[in-house]
Amino acid sequence: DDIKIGYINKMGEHPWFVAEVGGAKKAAEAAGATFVSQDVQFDSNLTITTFDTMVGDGVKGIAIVVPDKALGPVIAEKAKAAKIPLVAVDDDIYYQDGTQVPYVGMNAYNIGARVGDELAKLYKAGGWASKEVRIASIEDRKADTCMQRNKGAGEAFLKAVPDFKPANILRVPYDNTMVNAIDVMTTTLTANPGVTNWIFYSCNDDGVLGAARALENAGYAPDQGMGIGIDGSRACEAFGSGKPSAFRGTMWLNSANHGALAVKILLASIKDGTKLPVQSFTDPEYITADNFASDYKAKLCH
Amino acid sequence: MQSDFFSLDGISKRFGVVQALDNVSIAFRPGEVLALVGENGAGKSTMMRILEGVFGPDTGTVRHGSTPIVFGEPRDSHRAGIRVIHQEPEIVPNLTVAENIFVGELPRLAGVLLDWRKLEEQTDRVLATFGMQQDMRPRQLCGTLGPAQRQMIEIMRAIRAGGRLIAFDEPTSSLTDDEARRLFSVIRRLREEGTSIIYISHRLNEIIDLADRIVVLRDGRLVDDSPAAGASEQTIAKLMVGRGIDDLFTRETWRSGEQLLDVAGLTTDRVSDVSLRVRRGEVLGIAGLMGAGRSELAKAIVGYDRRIAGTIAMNGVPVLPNSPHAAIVAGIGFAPEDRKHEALLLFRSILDNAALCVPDKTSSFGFFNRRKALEIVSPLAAKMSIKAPNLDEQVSKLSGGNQQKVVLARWLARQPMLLILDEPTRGIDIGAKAEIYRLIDELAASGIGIILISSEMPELIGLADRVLVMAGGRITAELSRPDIDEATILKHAMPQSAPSPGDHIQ
Amino acid sequence: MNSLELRASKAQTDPRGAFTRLVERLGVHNISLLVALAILVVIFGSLRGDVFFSSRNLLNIGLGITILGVLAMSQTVVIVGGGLDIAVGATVGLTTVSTAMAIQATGSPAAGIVAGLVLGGLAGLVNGIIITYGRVNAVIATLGTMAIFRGIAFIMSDGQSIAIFSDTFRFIGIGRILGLPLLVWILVLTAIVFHLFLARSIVGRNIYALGGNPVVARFSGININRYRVGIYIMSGVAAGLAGILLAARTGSGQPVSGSQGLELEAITAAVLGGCALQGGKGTIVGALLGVAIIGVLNNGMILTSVPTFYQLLAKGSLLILAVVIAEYHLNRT
Amino acid sequence: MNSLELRASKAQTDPRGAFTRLVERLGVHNISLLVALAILVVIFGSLRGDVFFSSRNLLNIGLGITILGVLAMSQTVVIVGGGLDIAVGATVGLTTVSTAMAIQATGSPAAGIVAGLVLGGLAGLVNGIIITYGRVNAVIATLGTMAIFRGIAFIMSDGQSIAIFSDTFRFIGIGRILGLPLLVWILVLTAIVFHLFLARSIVGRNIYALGGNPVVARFSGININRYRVGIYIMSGVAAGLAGILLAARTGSGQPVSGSQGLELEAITAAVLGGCALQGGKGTIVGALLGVAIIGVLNNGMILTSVPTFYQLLAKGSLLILAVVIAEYHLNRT
Ligand SMILES: Nc1ncnc2c1ncn2[C@@H]1O[C@H](COP(=O)(O)OP(=O)(O)OP(=O)(O)O)[C@@H](O)[C@H]1O
Ligand SMILES: Nc1ncnc2c1ncn2[C@@H]1O[C@H](COP(=O)(O)OP(=O)(O)OP(=O)(O)O)[C@@H](O)[C@H]1O
Ligand SMILES: O[C@@H]1[C@@H](O)[C@@H](O)CO[C@H]1O
Ligand SMILES: [Mg+2]
Ligand SMILES: [Mg+2]
Repeated sequence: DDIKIGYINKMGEHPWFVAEVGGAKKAAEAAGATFVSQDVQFDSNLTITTFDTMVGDGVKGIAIVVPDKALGPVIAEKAKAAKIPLVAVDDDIYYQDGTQVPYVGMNAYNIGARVGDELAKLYKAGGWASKEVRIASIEDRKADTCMQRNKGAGEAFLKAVPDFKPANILRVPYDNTMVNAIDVMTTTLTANPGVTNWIFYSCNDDGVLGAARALENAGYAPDQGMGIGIDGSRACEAFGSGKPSAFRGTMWLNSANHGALAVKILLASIKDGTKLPVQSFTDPEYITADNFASDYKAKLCH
Repeated sequence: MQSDFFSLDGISKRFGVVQALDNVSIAFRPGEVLALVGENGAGKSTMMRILEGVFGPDTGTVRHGSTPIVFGEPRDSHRAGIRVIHQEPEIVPNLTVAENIFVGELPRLAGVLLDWRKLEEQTDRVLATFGMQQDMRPRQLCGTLGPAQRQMIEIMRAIRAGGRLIAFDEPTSSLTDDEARRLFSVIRRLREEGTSIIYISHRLNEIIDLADRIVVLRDGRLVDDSPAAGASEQTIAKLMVGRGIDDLFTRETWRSGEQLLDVAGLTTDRVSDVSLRVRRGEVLGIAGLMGAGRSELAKAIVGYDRRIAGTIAMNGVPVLPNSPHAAIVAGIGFAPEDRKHEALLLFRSILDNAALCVPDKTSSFGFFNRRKALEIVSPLAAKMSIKAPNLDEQVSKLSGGNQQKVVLARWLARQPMLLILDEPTRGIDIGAKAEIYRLIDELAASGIGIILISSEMPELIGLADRVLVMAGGRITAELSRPDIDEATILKHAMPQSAPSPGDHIQ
Repeated sequence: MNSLELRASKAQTDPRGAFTRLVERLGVHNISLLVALAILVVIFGSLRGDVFFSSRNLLNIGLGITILGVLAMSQTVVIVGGGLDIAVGATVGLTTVSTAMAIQATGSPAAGIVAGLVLGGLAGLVNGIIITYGRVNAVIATLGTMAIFRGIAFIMSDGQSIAIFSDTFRFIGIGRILGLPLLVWILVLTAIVFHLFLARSIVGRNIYALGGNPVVARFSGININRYRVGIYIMSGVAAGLAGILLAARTGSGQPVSGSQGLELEAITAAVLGGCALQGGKGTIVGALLGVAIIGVLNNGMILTSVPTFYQLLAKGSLLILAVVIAEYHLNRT
Repeated sequence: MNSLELRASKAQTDPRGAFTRLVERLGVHNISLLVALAILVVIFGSLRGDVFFSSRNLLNIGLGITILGVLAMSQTVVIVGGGLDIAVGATVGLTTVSTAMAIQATGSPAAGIVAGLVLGGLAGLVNGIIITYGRVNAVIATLGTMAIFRGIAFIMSDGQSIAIFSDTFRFIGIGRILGLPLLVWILVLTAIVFHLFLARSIVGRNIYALGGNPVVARFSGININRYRVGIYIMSGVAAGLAGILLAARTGSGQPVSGSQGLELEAITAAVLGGCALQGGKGTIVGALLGVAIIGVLNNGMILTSVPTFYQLLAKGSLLILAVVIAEYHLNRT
């Protein structure tokens, strides 16, 4: 009979989630299931309301990207009470006793660490050792997953470049938007007039592309900066013009795969009682100016 | 009715259960001053609004000659040459005097910009016509003007545009005699130029002075339309009210008791070193020209304005702290002159407004008790013949005079020991005026002290035991019966006789 | 004719007596809101009647609007008094964090409730003092304290969300009494208290006077400073209650999620309910109807699974349509 | 002696004559804002004087406030006229997307600019019509269209950000003329136009009348409906300009990022600049000073590297302090 799957996500307007929900929907429809989704705009209260409403509407399983990890126990408890399977996507959540809710997504710290490794490679290859270099860690302290990614990037870089002084990593707060990244980075550049070369990383492409734009606007040459983004949502903008830029690469995660996978394992569990795997990670693909046009342009640009 | 000018033909207008106008027909004539009189709520302002196109009549037509005209918006009637000066002046507080007078027809520079120089010239000219150059500057913001000056703005705005029919809805109710005289000469000049004038006022002496023809409305019906020649205040009053009004200013008793209010050395930003005393049962009049500081003195006494120096005591007990609340607790009541801005909650009911200062008497356990409130307010409303369908009517819908009665009802409900009345009969019809005078007499007789601030000399002369004259924020004279007369008051009210308050404060 | 004799007789002679009396009692605006609400119910009912009218779904709607309902009512009081409290969402964030921290520290739900209400009241006191004695425009003042309260909530929690493990406390969020969720009971009780307070009590009536014309209020002996401060304290305590409910519902305290943007929603509901931002006008019943309209909209759109982007479109259009219908109805009456 | 003569004569004999005249010209409120601004400058100047006063940093401040500046000015006009435009941030999002799409489709920057301005104007027209002829309260109406415009922007862009590869267009965002960034030129020019419009033009003065006292406006023959619609169209076109600048600055069009919350910031700046939400009051100079205060605050806090959570605290407190100082100053004058 007709199976209905519910999908709750925290930020429906972000390209990441647009793709993720799209992937989930396609997977559900391919399997002949009905699919309903709701964007809760980071609102934990609306998340609960939506969960209740979907259960009331008769969904047989729910995938959720929680706006706040602390909601985990409550959501998990509710799913248990409603006797439906639950999958956490992107952000991991736990039962009150500490056991993990089945998870599909990435490892935020590890992805950050890959950014740090790649930056270290670029740094060593760039012959910057003699220059006045600073790292800008563009971060949104309010977002836990963001802080994990930046932490990974910073630690991996320092491990690969042991003589880089940790004090030369500047923490630049931004509000997760590209415009704000431009503003804060512009001011940071002005505040450090002696610094000739900049390395930067951030929670996502918005922060890194914003920083690259700030350098560009302030008259820095593309080779005076290097930044690597995460999520690939701005890859088309960054590489599409084909010009050299301080935006050197991004760790693209195909969020559509997350959505699709979450739905697949939910359906398997509902139809055949297959046990939900505790963790399913997807690996990022590293996009650079070199492989963009050949491998990604068609996929990422409209 | 045949006429080749504007006329009203069988106009009726109803608001809910109130028949504001009932089949009224009037023909206006160029070069004539037509006085429109009637009690509060008789329908005068309603007629003006129909004439100006604020709303349409239920039945009947406005005509020009034999052509019926329909005004969708006031600008249509303006185009036809009709202008109305409204009873309640409307100004834009953050625009200058000049802009307020010329709003809608500001002179242009290069098609889009405001030509300030020209505007200032035009304004100077208008101000000169009214002898107002001393009272306001073209670039002064209107928000800083008092009620009288606002009224003058309203008048100048309507007149500067010209017009074949100009209606004045109680233009003098907040003006002093001097300004009123200047207004009259303007009106006479307009009449000579062939303008048709409608003049509404509760000051019957003005009517007799000015009018060529008098039309009387009662309960929305036209009860008389006849030449002014030979009319007297008595005959007009009789037609208005339906009965004779005699002895407007009689007081039954002139017997004051022990000391009640003692103000010593009171000084605020606008009042300097005022000392005065009021006894129980005494009516203390306060006279002065516009801007003399009388209202400011009242606000100082009730603790509304910040006190810089001086003491106030009731029955020998200091009134502290300096706040209206403390004043009310000490037994002082105050009915301000500007009812729209300082006295009334326009969008609340008569009942709510009248019960505002007696929460203790209209509540049980902290909750409003409608029955109790009605028991207090209904008799007062009846006594003052407040004209409204019921006590739940929004105050904004009442006629001007009836609004004033609601303010008085509030204080009668409170029964203070001392009552300060600032221009209490402004805009009140002659019948109601007599009521208020009787009320003042009654209150005084019952031992309440009264401070009566008024610009109407006969009122002060007829009612006050003593009169203080103010000028420039100071008291310039104290007169006692029988020395209270117009000439003496005026002599002391002239501004030259007073040092300016600024000198004192600086 | 003396008008006062009319008072009693009118209602009896009016041919449309019953209807007129109903309109008068509820107010034209509220009737219009009811009409708008009815239209929404018909729309969603016809699309998803099976689920929409189920008692479970109706309770879900009630649960979904509890927090907003409390805030819309307190915001109504603030607006009627001539003010505005934009800091209300941040206050909820602050109190929800402090409630969670207090429970985490002491294990006692009572301590959490006290912490939430007291901190809310304090936040309101700060607003009231800045506005009344610092003479700062209410919009600027509460925009400022909005940032301050949010900053404090972040600093207190170090930006993390704080889990609450007390089942007793969680009962507030999920428990039922006599078949009705506790949250719904709380909404109903708060509504009764707010309505009696604003419409019936002397203090409530004085708040209308204050917002309608502060000069008149002052001349009438109302201590307007004390009233202003009091109103903001009330708003803070209400935000504290909302913060407690949010903590109970989500089982955690978080500085932003669940509380951000609540101020705008509360103001929307209040204005939808008939408040004029100038002050002096508005009712609790209206605010609740405004909240109900928002709640039904949210619920109906989830049920009809309108795609995310079209939800915005639909929500905006329906909001405007509701008012246009209300206005139309109002002009006809 | 009449008080006004007194006042007039006082100005001439006043030893502080020149000062008094300055105060009158600028207005007490603006002077107070200047004082508040000066205090901020002194604080940040003494902490990071080396960098703060560098011409490069001052230009940074200018660049940072261009978009907000345009919106604060147009919002001032709307508020003076007795309205409010909460949809302005969403309109920016919509126009920035349409500008980017137009450039992507045609390759022509001119087409992008036209698309942005026209769509902005249309959005304003919609607001104006709903408010004026639908008789919907401005807050509700623009909250509704905020959702609608955002929805349309999402649907148009399918939630993606749209890259702009035109260097000519990007020049708007990064180019300089006579050493000054083009963005700063645009801000200066817009400011002059807005100031002349509101303070000097007939239409501008009529807008004060409309907002200050609609009764007067109506009786003066001002076509109130046409004015209202016109004001919202103006606001929409200004949002279109802001959207174009945003697209030029970021090199892309995105429905939300960069435009969300702009409405609140614009309203804050306008109110800080002396607008009363009741209407009829406010100036362009004031709005610009309000924007400058916000810009200096943002810049100074990054320079002094205040930690994120404390930035909120500091920002809120400084905002309030600025106004308290202004008020204090104002009461003394
Ligand atoms: N908008 C309205 N709604 C309801 N009733 C109204 C409205 N306007 C006037 N009325 C009623 O119509 C009647 C006539 O009012 P109107 O203002 O014309 O009186 P008036 O003769 O000008 O009195 P006054 O001398 O006190 O100014 C009054 O009973 C008044 O309450
Ligand atoms: N809001 C205000 N701002 C500035 N000046 C004012 C204000 N209100 C009153 N004044 C001034 O204070 C002085 C005293 O005014 P007040 O109203 O007390 O005079 P009054 O004697 O009552 O005369 P009347 O009421 O007949 O105009 C006048 O010079 C007036 O212009
Ligand atoms: O904000 C990030 C987004 O950029 C994407 O990386 C997915 O996770 C969200 O939290
Ligand atoms: Mg009248
Ligand atoms: Mg006076």
